[in-house]
Amino acid sequence: MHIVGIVLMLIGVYGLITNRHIIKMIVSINVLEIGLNIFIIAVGYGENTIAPILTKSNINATNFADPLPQALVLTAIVIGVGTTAILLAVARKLYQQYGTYDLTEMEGK
Amino acid sequence: MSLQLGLQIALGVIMVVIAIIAVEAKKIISSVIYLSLLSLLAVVGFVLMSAPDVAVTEAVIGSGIVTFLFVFTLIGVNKQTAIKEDSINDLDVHTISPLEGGDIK
Amino acid sequence: MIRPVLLVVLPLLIAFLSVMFKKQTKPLLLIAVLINAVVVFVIDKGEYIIGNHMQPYGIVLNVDNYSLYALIVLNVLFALLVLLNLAKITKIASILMIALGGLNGLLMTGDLFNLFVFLEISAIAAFMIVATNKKLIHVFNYMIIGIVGSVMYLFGVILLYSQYGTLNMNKMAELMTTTGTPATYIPIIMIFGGLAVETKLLPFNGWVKGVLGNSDSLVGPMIGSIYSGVMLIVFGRLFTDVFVLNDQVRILLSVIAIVTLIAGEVSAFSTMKLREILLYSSVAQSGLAVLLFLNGYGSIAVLVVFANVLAKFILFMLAGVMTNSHKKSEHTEYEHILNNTVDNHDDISTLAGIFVKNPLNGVAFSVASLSLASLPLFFGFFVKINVLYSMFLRGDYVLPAIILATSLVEGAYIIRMLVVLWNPGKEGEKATKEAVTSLNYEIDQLVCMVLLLISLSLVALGISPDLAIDRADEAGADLEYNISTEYVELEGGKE
Amino acid sequence: MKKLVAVLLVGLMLLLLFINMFDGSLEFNKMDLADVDGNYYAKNPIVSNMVTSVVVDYRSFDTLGEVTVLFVSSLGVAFMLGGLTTRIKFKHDDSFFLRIGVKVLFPIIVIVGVFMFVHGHLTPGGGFPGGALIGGAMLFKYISDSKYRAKISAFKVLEGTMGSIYVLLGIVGILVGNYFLQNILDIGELGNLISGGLIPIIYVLIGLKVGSELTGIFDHFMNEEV
Repeated sequence: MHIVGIVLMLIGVYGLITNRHIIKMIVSINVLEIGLNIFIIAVGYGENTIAPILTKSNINATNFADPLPQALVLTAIVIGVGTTAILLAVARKLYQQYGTYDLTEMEGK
Repeated sequence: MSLQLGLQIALGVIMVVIAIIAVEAKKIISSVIYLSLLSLLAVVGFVLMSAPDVAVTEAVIGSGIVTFLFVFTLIGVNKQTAIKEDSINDLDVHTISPLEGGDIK
Repeated sequence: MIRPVLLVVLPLLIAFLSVMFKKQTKPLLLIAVLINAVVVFVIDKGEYIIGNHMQPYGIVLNVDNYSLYALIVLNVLFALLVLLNLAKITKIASILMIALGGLNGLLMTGDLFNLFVFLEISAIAAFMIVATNKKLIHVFNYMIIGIVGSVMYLFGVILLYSQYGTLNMNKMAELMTTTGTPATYIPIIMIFGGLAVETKLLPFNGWVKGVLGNSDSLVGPMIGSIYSGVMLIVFGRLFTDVFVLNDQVRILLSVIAIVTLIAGEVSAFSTMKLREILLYSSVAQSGLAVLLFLNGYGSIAVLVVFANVLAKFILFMLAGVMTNSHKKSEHTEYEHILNNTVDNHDDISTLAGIFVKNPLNGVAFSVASLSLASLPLFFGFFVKINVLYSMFLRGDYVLPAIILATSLVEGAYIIRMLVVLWNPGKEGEKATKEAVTSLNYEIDQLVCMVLLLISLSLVALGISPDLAIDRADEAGADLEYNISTEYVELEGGKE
Repeated sequence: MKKLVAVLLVGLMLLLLFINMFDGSLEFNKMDLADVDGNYYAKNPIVSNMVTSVVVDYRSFDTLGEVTVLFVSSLGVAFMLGGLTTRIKFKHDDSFFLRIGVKVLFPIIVIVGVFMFVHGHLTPGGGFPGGALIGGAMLFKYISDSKYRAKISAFKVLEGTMGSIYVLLGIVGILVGNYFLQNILDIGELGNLISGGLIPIIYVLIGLKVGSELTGIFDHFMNEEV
């Protein structure tokens, strides 16, 4: 799954480079962030690890998945939502001002 | 544990394909829908990688709230274009001051 | 009882409260800013653990000389900026409080992921502060590049975690021995790319022209001097204290810094717009500071950053005020409307001779820019001398050659700018009446006096720089990879 | 043309990645759990959900920063879209079934959200998904009837109090326990509801704060400029 994460990040970067449409660029940034989150979890995942929740049955198990990257991804997801909300608010204001979603047209005006 | 590995590989391939479609889609609506589908597949990926906490968060926030934000930005837009077509003496997007004349620098 | 963590937490607490009392956000902002400006002088150095968990497992804030002096400069300048622009701050008072908390957190944190979170807080706050000047395309570009930068930074941190197993800076510094194999130098390049956005290095400073190009007297000093100073100090902390760079990696990153330095100076020389000169010169100064940090001249780089922050604070504040000046003629209100829609007077030629009308601002502006051009008798001169001196000591002649060439170019465009602003018209004669521009701007006396005071401090530091140099020496001592130890203190060189 | 360049660039990066991956110089989880920092968190958890003990107790400063990020983004959205006042009118008018359906679903979703952040330290999920669920429930109310306006000022007060209580808990940690954000209450026996000292309390605060912030963001996104 490391490879999937990195490939998703590359697709996100590719989307950012080729698209001039604002909403498409925001979609590419979300793809980039989803790819990064999957890569972070893949770093903390061993071969046959189990969920890091202690229950009566696995009280003394040892093959837990690494809880640290999962805590980081929790924060990264919510930061992603925060930035996406602001990006979309700016995109909406840009549309009100320029009447189009295309960056090249906007720069022309 | 080849089932686990097999599932992950299959999921990975589907996610890469969905991501390419999301970035390349012509219409914005389909690109947003594919993004929320990708987010859903990410939830399945997190569950496979034994990260239930992250899966729940990504499910509620990733496919729930992010999709809503995109859809409502687009709905706000379609309404606006509808208004512009049917109103006749439509002022341009930002008001022109008397001194500036017609052309926009 | 006064803990450094309060510097981060008090502004956040007051910001959370300010949401409830909608009308009193501005006084709350004032309280938060003044508390921080006072508290910063009473905190004491040391490593502060958060939440009673031992060092590598809990988050730690290390406040040593290096970050303490940066904190003092940050909080004082932030308080000054807010006080000078109080009338302009209407809707973003809470966001400014969060920015203050985020910037303080950036300087103090000792944990790589915590640095990412504070990087994100200050970046989003910066997006909103910049969004006040209504040119949203540039804000959007700034956001996209900022978010991509912080994603690269997080990717680098996670790669480091997968190689070294820790997020704590001190433990990482011990574990990291070489960056030879790809597994070790790729994270360094990623983190360099992540920080390059805010420190305006070449591949990622596309946003600088748009954002600082039309900044007013609040956004300019905030992004141009305070944010860039904090980010350079954070860059220095990471790349000298925590990471160990191999020679190839060091050369590669130094090349990027050198290219930024040269590109910044050349493009500043080629433009005639006031704010563009300033923003390109600040890009060049960031390139210089990064170059010094990378090659181990830690304490000299701190001097360069400090001089740059002070000078840019004055320059961007005055540039913001000067560029939306308007004719003092009868139909000022139409002029004013026109002024808002059309790009305001940024070209030097339209502002020619404006200092003849308000000499006090002219003095402050000229002192700051001459210190930037590192002419003798100003603080910049001693910074440049020490840069060259410590490089010659190490027998390094390539870098000084580049730095001397770029400072020649820098001196040229600064002198040219000052001549046009002070004494337009033909060479040698006094500026004739019609050559001087008819534009003028209102600036209240307090701002004028404070800027004059800061510029006088630049002159005072120029005459007796030992105060600043001792502080920079102590700050540099905290950095692990720091070779510059001897300094030129008195006018006549070493005593 | 630009697409071709971009595809080439991405392809080159992928090629580099595979070369490094397969000659072993860039494997990602070189260190197994034993010698990674995460192992300490797994070995001595504070609550039965290790991720929660990391998020809220070991690295609680990150979560404070995290809550500030959401706070700034809701402030930013209010700052950007503040001017809009009237609700977006959909093309279709309110459907009867949706309104009744929401009347039934709303309490259930809120209860699930509250359950999620109250049991954050026992079961997966915590303050963030729980708060987002409450925000989602409010979203249903917005969708179901177009004249609905949530009492934004009440949510703002809730958001402000939750955030400041969280910070005050941190400062109390300094006064009582000599460290910022220290878990001063006793941990209690692993696994039952009242365990983990401050952790459940902090997660409830975060849940309510995230819920009210997201409602504020939804409210601004539902408006439009007429």
